[in-house]
Amino acid sequence: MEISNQQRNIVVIGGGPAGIEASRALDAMGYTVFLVERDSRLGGHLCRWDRLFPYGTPAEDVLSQLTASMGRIKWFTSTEVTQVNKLERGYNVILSNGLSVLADALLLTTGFTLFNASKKEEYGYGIYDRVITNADLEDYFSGIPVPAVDNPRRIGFVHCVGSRDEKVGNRYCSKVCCATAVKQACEIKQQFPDAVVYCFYMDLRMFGRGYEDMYLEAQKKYGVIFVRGRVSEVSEDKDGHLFVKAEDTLSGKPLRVTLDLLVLMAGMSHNRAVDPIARTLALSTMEDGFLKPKDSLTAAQASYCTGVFYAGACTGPKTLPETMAEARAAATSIHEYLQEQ
Amino acid sequence: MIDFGYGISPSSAINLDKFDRTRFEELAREEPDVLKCMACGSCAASCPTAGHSDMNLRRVILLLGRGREDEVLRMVSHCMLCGKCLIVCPRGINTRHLILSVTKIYQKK
Amino acid sequence: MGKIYERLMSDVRLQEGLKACINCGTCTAVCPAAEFYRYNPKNIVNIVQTQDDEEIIKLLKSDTIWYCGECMSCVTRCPRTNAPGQVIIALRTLSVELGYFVESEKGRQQYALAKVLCGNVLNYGYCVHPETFKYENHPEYGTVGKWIEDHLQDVYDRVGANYGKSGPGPLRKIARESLDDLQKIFDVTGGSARVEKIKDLSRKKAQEMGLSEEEYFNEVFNETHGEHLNQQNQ
Amino acid sequence: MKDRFISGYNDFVLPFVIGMSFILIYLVIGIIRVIIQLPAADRKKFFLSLINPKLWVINLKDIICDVLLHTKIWKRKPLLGYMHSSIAFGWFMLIVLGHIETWLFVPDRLSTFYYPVFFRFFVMETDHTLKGSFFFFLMDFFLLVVLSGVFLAMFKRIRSMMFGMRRTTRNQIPDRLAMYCLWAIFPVRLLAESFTAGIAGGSFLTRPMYWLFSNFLTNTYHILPTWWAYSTLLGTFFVLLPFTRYMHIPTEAFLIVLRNAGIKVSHPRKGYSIAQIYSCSNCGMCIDACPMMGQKKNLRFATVYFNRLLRRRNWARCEESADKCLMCGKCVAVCPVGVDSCNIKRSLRGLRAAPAPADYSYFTSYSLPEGVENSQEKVLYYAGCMTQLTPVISKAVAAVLDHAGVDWSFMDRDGGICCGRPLILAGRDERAQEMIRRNTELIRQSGATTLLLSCPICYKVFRENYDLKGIRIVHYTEYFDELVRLGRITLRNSGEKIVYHDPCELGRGCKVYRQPRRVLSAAGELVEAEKHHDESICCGGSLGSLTLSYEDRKDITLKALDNLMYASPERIVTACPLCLKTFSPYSPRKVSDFAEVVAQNMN
Amino acid sequence: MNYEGKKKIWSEFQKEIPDDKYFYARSCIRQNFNPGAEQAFLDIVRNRFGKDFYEDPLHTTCGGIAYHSDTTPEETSMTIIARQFSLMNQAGYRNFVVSCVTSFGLHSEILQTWEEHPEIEEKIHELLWKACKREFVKPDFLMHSSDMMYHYRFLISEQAKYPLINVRTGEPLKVVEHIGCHYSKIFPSKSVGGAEYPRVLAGLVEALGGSVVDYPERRHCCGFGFRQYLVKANRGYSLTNTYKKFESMEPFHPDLIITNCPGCNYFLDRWQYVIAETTGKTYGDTPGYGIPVLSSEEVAALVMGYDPWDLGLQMHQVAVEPLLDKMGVQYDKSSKYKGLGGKDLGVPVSPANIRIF
Repeated sequence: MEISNQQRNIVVIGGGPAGIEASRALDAMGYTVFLVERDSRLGGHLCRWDRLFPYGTPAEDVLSQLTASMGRIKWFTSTEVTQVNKLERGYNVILSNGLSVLADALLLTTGFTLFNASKKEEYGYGIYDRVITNADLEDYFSGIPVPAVDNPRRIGFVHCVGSRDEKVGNRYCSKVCCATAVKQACEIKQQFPDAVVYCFYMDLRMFGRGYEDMYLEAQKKYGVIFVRGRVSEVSEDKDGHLFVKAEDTLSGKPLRVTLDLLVLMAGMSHNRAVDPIARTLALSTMEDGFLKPKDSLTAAQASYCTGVFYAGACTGPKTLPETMAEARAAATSIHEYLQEQ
Repeated sequence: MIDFGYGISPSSAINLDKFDRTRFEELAREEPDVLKCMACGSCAASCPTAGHSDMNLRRVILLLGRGREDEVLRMVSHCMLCGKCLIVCPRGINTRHLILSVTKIYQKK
Repeated sequence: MGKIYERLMSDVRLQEGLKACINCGTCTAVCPAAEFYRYNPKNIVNIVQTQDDEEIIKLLKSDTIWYCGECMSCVTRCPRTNAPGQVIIALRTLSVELGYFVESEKGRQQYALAKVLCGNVLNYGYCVHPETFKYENHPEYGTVGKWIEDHLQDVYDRVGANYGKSGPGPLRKIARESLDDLQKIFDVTGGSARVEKIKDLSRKKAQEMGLSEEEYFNEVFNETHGEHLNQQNQ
Repeated sequence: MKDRFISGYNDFVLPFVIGMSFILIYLVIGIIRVIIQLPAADRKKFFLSLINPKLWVINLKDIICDVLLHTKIWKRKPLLGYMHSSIAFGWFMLIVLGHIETWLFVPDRLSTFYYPVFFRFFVMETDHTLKGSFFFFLMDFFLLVVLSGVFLAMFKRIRSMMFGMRRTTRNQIPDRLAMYCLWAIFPVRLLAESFTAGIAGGSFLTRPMYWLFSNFLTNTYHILPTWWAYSTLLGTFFVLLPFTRYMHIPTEAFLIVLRNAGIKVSHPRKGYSIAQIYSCSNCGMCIDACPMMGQKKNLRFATVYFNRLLRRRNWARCEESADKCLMCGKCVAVCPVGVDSCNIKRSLRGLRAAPAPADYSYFTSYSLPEGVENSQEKVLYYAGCMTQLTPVISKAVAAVLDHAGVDWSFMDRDGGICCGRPLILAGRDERAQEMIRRNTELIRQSGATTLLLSCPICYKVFRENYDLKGIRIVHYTEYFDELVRLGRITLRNSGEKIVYHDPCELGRGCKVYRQPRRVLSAAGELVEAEKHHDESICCGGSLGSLTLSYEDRKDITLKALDNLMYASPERIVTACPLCLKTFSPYSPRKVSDFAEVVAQNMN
Repeated sequence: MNYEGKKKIWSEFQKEIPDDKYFYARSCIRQNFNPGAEQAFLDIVRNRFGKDFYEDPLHTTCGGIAYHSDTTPEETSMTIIARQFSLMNQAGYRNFVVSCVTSFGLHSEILQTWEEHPEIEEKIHELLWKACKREFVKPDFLMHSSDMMYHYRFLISEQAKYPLINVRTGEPLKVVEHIGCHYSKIFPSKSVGGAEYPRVLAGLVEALGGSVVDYPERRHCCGFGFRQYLVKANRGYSLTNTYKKFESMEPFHPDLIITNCPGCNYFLDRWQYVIAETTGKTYGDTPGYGIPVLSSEEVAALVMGYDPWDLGLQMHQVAVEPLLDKMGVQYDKSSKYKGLGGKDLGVPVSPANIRIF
């Protein structure tokens, strides 16, 4: 007997952009979608971001566009997955709100967590008051008071915090930090036009369309100063200003500068919240903790576990457009999978 | 004072706190292209003085932006203004005018 | 990949201390030597990384590798878990083994170091000893140092040191048995051979420079000729 | 024909006499100042030229052609040419004829210098003679000629395109006043002469006018006022003259004499340059000629405005304008007066340059590649910096030379010292001397008899600033042409449609137009661009400009390419590495170097 | 500065420190320049706390300075250290504590190398046997003497006679801590508190009532640099690095510098004298005085009421008297430069720019 799409249940875990977009796509195909979000609001990291590179689109706009029509999607916020059991066919997913769903397929869109910048002890996040992260600065841009941002005259951005760093176990590049740093550098220049802004980078990975223009604009229009060198050490002087040591690798000379504000571009770490599910379902993970897709080229949305699919940054750092594309790709993969059943 | 046979050596570190940006800003007004450099090194690679003198335009721009003006004038004094760097620069920096502006602005003490 | 590079790579300190460097400069940023000498640990690692024997030999014969203070501050910060300080130790070892150290002013100082330090270890059981640590060579020992030197036994007695006597305690006389052990350890581990090599090559270099051994010692210990300081320019 | 007044005087001549005296004194002082400001060597040249009869002939010819007939404009734009020459030559003839009439009919009045100008007022026709009618006719004829010119000039203000000019000069207030005077002078003269025609006689123009007027106007009431008006207009015009573009009318002749004496620009605001900038007629031909004018914002950098700024000593803006200039030389080429503005700008750059310490001590480390010095080779090839960036050229040159069996060696195979031209273009002639010195040493050392160049920038400086007596300096376009003509290489015609781009420094700079075309027509079907030879458009890559931005250069490049695509060629060929490099990224067709085409089509 | 943040980091770098039964190894530098510190250490742990710290007269240097001056192969130091371990085994101890930070670093490095390359350890077993006919077992725990002072900090504070408090103002003394580079920079995990905000001295200072000041160049090396100091021609390097540290700490007006490394202790002390005698500048808050530089052992002993001159503080070039006065230590000025039994040894020459008493 033919089973209609509507009789098929799909549980999407993680209500960030990947989860929302995939749910919408699956809903449009007629499936019954359960979208589970741990936070009180859908949107994931978008909720904490003010504007998005490269064109400065307000994150809020993207979010409201995403959530404008949720169709028949059954979505639950402030809800966690408490248990997942593999059945002969499909999965039994028990949610913290007491709901138990018999799912034909699971989609993990659990995303990433922002790297805990205090792990890079030499940068003094959490110790020196004027050291903040990219997320803190986004808060400031959204109008949430951040005491560290007190009319700064000299501002530094440190790229690759928690990325490309074996010492913290993250060898990968987080992809979005370079562009975010340049975006934020321009934004802060708009707020404090007289401030001198430095970006300390190792390589500027401005790979996307419009990113290089953003870089050029940062140089030409905003006069942002780019120093090729990883910050080695941050300390505090008597007045609470930050004393920064790096090498200006292009001149081969040690470089010292005192700053009023240092912004750490915390990269992406794998989301530890997904670890229990990964353990229960024996999902493969990579050494850095991100979920390992079946094939990173040809089956990036599939897991090693039948009926479990991935989209977005749960398999590694992604930009927003990549995440969105993966979400739709995952919907198609799930659709194909269910049609074959 | 005792002569111990050794003494305190000067630091070679670039100290941006001591960098008075006035002249650099003047240069940026005169030739805004100075801000566009992305340090690719094409200029230095194509320079006909390479291997014969220490002229290195990438380094000139860099050092100006770090307040190391003393080295710059010496380097620039080797320039023949031939314009090869102008041709190879991927950012289209007007290198010859930049060099002329550097001599003009940094010459005056 | 050259033979010299291969030989370098056989050193466990290099294997552990050099994975591909990304030239981020965190090492140079905090390096005490980089701020004063014409020295940049990142560049050293880079040269080794080229695997170019010619360049490596140039390095081994240069003053450059002798500027490091082996404080290992670089080790803490490297995002690639490299240890430029260890790379330096391996380079210096090779420079001595290949006899290149006598080619540079700073390398030649190994003569004074080997003579004094190994002499101390083998004669007194410790690297530093009042018999060889003299105010004359160490004016920074200060007026207090001079006073201690003038009243060695009394001062050490006052502060409870066991100077020159048997039994435990600071500055005790090290038993023959222990000194013999040290000598044998030096012999079997290549320590003696290393010291002899340094001395031999240095004697030859001294002859070449027309200096007696003592003059050569004073020369390498006291004198500076080349331009080593990285002031404003490089 | 005889005097109407015994005194031979009327008060109305006063404005004219005052104006004329003013301008004559002004000119004499001006000329003396210019001569004093000339460097001693140039001054000597000038005086020597005055006693050289051969130069007199040339000067006379040039003055007639350029000042009176404006042959240069005629060649480019006939209507405009007619406009200029009708006014200039017509007026000149009116003056000459006025004097002849005076000399013929009232010879004792010849010493009164206003008399010939107001001849018709002071005489009355006593009898009709053939001679008289003949002069009446001539006078009316030339008046008509001038009037036709004046009407064209008025029309040009409204519709310049008809004259082949997209843009004309923006006039200043004195210019405009003088222009209105000039416009009014001849119609008023016509009126005055017409009113007087009843007494003094007239011809086909003045006489019918007299009849016409006499039907409704009482001529006698109007005679004196119109002559007053005529005199006043003339006087005003002369007084305004030094402050307007019309100053070129008297200055140009002086400029011709100076130029023919072989004097060159040495200071942007002294001596020769004064003669140059005052000779600028502000005609605005240079505006359309300038490749930068594709963008409206660059309009203010046109040479005509530069000259104007220089006259006013507005240094800051002059400098900006001078630094912006591409030095392509097109404005000089089209200038009817031949103002050498490129060199004025160059000397201004030099004058305004910051005194920069130059340290070229490292030049000694450049040497000839091994084997060059001792070989028997006679041709020395100097590729130059730009060719180093376009190895396709040096490779092709090598292939051609080898193929032709030329005994040659490569001077800067491993890189070399710049030729010095870029510094000269930047006005730093003195700095360039060191390059010239060391290169000369190296070339002499090589024992070469011929110096072959592939870069026109180098070529120009080697020809003009190097002292390489005994060594032939030749551009490869010339040299290959020679090889073809001597049969040392033969070319097959590929039939490909080729357009040749004249590089500025080679074409306008060194006047090499014929040779490359001759060779290329043997290799393919040569077509011409819309503008070619000395009107060719700069590629935009010129080292001449110091401040032109990358974006603005691109604009010029596109314009130049448009021009080259005029006859839909299959391939664009140039003979300059810089043009090649500049065109290549934007060209709709393959851009090749001259040598490449030759190498590809050798049998 | 956020103290809570530091605490969080400290919690991640805690190491297990056995309370008792150690084999003690002396330091080349410390026994020369501050032998009183080593003696005080042993006296405190043995006689005040009743712990078992054994010193075998047969033990020697580890050869660390010779090794880091690149005069000996690593195998030599490895084998010497193996011999020390053998002595420790022989004496029946399983925990090894060294007085020297270079030793601590080298021991840690060697233990780590043996762990990662067992073949090297195997080779050292052979070499030691060949040389000394000895066998060895690696220690269970390797400690630095400052680790012990940290470990016993509350025992020390219980017996504190003169806590690190300014008796005149009642304020805690401002203490600069200087950690020897080889203590934590090579293996942050083997230290107390890690490499960036080491806890080992800060914890001790806090327990004794002092407050720690953090200054920009806190983490910078003292500049010993082995060959850079040992060869006179290179000594400018050493001096300059210390100078840099003093310039950086100057605005904080510290009362005391505490170190855990014998070398650092000597250099931070003596270079103040050289800076004063070449530039005329002193850094102490009492004009003409330097900032006293004491080791963790010396600080502990001083706090516990040891006589400063028995402790050997007169062997420092920088006068400690201003510190003693601030702490309210009772001391006999006249006996500073006396020998045993009040023997007159004269007094050191007074330098021009920095006072010695």
